[in-house]
Amino acid sequence: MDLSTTHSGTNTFDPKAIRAQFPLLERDMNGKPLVFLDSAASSQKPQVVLDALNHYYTYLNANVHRGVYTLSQEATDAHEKGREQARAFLNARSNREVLFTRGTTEGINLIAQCYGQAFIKEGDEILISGMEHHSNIVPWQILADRTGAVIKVIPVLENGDLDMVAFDRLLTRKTKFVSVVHISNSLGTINPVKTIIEKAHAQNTPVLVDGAQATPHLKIDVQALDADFYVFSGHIIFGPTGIGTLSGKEKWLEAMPPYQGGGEMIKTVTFEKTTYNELHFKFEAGTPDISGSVGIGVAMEYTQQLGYEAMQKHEQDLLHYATEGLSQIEGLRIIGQAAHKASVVSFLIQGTHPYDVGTILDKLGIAVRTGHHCTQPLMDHFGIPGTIRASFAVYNNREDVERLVEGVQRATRMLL
Amino acid sequence: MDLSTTHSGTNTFDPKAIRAQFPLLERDMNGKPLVFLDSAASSQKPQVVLDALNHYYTYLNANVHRGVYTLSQEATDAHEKGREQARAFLNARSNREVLFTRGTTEGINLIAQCYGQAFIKEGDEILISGMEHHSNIVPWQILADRTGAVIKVIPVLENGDLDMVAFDRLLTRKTKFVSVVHISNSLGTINPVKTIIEKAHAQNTPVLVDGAQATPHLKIDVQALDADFYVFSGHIIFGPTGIGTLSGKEKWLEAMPPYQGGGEMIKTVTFEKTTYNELHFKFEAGTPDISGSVGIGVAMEYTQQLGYEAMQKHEQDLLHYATEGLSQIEGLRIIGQAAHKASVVSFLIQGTHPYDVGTILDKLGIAVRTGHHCTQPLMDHFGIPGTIRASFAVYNNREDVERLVEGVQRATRMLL
Amino acid sequence: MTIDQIQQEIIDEFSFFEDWMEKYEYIIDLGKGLPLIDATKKNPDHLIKGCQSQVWLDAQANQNGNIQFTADSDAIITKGIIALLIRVLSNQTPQEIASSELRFIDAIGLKEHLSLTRSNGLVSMIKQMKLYALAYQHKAQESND
Amino acid sequence: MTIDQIQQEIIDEFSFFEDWMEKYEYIIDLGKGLPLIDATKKNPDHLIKGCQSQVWLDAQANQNGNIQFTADSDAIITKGIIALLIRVLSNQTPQEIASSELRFIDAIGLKEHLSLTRSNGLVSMIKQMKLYALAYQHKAQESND
Ligand SMILES: Cc1ncc(COP(=O)(O)O)c(C=O)c1O
Ligand SMILES: Cc1ncc(COP(=O)(O)O)c(C=O)c1O
Repeated sequence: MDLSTTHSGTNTFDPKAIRAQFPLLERDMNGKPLVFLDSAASSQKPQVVLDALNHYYTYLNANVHRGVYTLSQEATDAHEKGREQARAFLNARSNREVLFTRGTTEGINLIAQCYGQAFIKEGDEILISGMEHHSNIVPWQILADRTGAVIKVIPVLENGDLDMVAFDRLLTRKTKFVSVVHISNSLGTINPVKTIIEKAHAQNTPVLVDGAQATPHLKIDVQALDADFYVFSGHIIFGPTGIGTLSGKEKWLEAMPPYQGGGEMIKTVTFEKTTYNELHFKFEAGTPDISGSVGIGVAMEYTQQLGYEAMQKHEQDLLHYATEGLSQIEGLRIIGQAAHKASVVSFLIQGTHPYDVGTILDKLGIAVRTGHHCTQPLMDHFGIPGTIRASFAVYNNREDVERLVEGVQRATRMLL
Repeated sequence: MDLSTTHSGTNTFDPKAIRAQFPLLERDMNGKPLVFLDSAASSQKPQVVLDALNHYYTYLNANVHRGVYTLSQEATDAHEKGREQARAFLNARSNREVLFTRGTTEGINLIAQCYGQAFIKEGDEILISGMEHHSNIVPWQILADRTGAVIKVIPVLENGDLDMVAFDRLLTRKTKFVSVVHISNSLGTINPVKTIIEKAHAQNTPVLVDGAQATPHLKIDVQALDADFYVFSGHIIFGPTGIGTLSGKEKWLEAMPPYQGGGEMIKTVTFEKTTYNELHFKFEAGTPDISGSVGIGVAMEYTQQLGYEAMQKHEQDLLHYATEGLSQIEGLRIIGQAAHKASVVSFLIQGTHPYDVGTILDKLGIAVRTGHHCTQPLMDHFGIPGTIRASFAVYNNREDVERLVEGVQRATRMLL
Repeated sequence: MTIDQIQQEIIDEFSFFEDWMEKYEYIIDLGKGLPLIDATKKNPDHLIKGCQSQVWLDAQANQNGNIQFTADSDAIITKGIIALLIRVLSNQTPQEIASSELRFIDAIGLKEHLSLTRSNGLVSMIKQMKLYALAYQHKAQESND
Repeated sequence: MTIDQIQQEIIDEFSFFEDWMEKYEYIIDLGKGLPLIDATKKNPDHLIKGCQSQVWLDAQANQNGNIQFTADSDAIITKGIIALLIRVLSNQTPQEIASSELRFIDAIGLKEHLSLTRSNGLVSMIKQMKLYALAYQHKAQESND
């Protein structure tokens, strides 16, 4: 079964047909047709991904890599096909540079721990930004605690852009690692990661890019970016939960100690001495999430086949339509107005609490996220308790936007 | 949809009906009906688990724990239901004591790293056994390297039992942690973990039990065992890949530092100071594997409903039938003949290599595992390069055993 | 009135609402009218942190030993539900508060707000109300000894 | 004969087998007949470790610069396939070995043994054979300079 033929992999971009590929979007919420505007927290899955999972468990399931029998070989091929799909998706140099993780969070922890253990010392500076997700803050705090390294923060401008002047100042000889988000999950800002990487490399500082929000919207090319590490989560890019990808330059991965110990990641084990296996095995202890790598592989291929250009056009249309519609509402303030923005709108309504607005939207069948979006420092920076966030994915449409705008109007009338 | 009603949860144990619930078993391998005898490496999945995964992605998928909308609440309920099912399955005291991991390997790494960081010092002894899986060796070696702790090994007797006299001698005041396998994946030996725990506790040494091979065969009660930590993998107990469970006593989990940093595991984050969330969140950074927890929950419930007593009777019958049949073959030697044994037969045939036998069995449609089974030190101990291992799960039957015995006979004829 | 009588009263009141909008408009009105906690009490000691909205809670025993609760929240729907909770539990004996079962929330269709995983501070607030009650009960017993 | 001619010869031979059993019996026979590597060469320097079976490999250039391979393995099927590989690649020039494409494995239905993830040492062995060839080629060029 070649799954790639079971969905429209053609060049025509048909939003209606695409939406129809996501079965969950047909359900109701509180008696109203669901308007799902929380894809930045976790996307819905196309049928082709569900079919791949089911096909894996029904025809291919077995443990991988060491099996002498055909079924195990087929499972291994399916698993490694997922890796090859990830490599192609990211344009990584080789499959040795592509690791599977549980998600973005684990990817960052792996690097903070292993790169940190090998290369970060007391007094070294780690540069992150003021719009990072907690998952790109706390691992570095843990590393800083352990090593005596210091965390420096690139400030965020009022419009939601990074303060690149401050970046130039903060990037010094002491900076031994830079870790920044590609697209902010709270603001939608698309950060100039290529510039950041170039400048950091000019003084031999490696850069990790948190691509959790970027992969469903932007074509990623880790070689063109020259990113040292690029991480993202399957569940945000139309794939299964529990799986993510970490792409890292071989030179670093080779130089780092392993992450976890156990099966698969070893070459030989005796009680006296254990030697580690080569890449990618070295960082993948234990039985891998085989159905996860199958699922994320299909999800990435699906996304690529949709075509980023057409997808972006569609999403940007929704973004502008929503920005326009919401801006009409009195007292509504949009947080994050960067020139380069992905299809995320964060907003607040004067005199209301995000939780209240979200609760009423829920009753209207509209799913938005409210709160700090795991970016508390950013919320503190703006002096707000959180926002209401609507995030649009390829399967959303103008009607969703209209229902959102009406819903917010109604909530505002009720609350004020 | 109440999934618990979609499979036979009644008291009658019908091996044929049970086998029919596992769709993969209907496939062929190399043109022959598949005989799957590698469940110890990874089990097949009943339809009820596949249905639960599909139902999750089709009706419930959303990010969990912080959502204001109903769908997110339903996803959270599904995720936490998985935890409650795990708690009930293990008879853990509370859901705070039940963590989800990627699998057994990650569970052991988590404890080695976090318990190790809090409590293990230079010169402390960690006691493991000679029949441990690499996943219960390498994490302790990494910890030993980091801390200067020393690993001690309980020897294995010729029949595959642990040398409990040696255990008594090795368990000293210096022993600060014991980590042992409940059922050996290579030998099938069921270890006296209750005795080991009692003796270790008599001098306040905590014990981790690697239950990867035990949960599909034995009723586990972590309170009755008084295990400090109990870990296992979903994929071996009829559940999805990429998910496992760690049950740990609250007193230890509270005293340990967190494992990974990121979303979910924090209470508040500022760049100056981050406070961690309570159990179980503290050890579960990032978006969890939601479909995984749903799937493993259903798998555990399914296993419980089969009924351990009837299941054991069935499996022991297969074990004895296989042992008898194989023992007739000239030159065949069974490795592991403990009195208490799970349904695993490891064997070697004089003058042949396991790889050769496995290759020919594969051609005959019979899936067995060959090699060291990630227990190299145990193979070294027995002075063998590996074994051929047939492992039987609840869905196997006597015909499978017969095909195995015939297959081995045929392979032997071809090879010798 | 007993805690249970008040709960029934609220359930009866809510049964008149035609749809969720009327219900929520009423709750929002209750929220707006909630007599606020003393400003000096709106401090970290009285704060119950939910993930989404925060709640401040204080409890005082009056002369006859009954407990008066005052509270506030930054979210208005949370405040409205707090107003209902205070109507039910305030001015009752510690014993009654500690042993009460709050069935009305479920009955009037607001169960989702008291979901353990919802993190709006309400669940922790009820726990805290009961803890206050237990503390006063203990105190009263001690002074009786 | 050229490498390609030998490959074709093997493919033709295998086309006579009726089923996998005959094929494997033949391979097993080849394995049993493989002229063994010099005992002194069966050391860690010549070892290629697969996960399941191990392979020892040595290469020597004869007078006319062609390369002679000798090998051994602990698994008999692996040995049989080695025998085929040696038949194809031994006694050829370094250039021809280095640039050869081993299509016969696939053609005779033994592809699974050369799967990258199978870890029986055969994949690494072929890599090593080509590396030896390149090394001798390099050496020959140097002595020509
Ligand atoms: C920008 C960003 N980074 C990191 C994460 C964490 O991803 P995960 O929870 O999948 O590990 C998220 C999740 O939403 C995110 O948006
Ligand atoms: C006894 C034992 N421990 C640990 C493991 C490792 O489990 P996983 O690979 O699922 O992490 C296994 C896997 O087979 C096992 O049998």
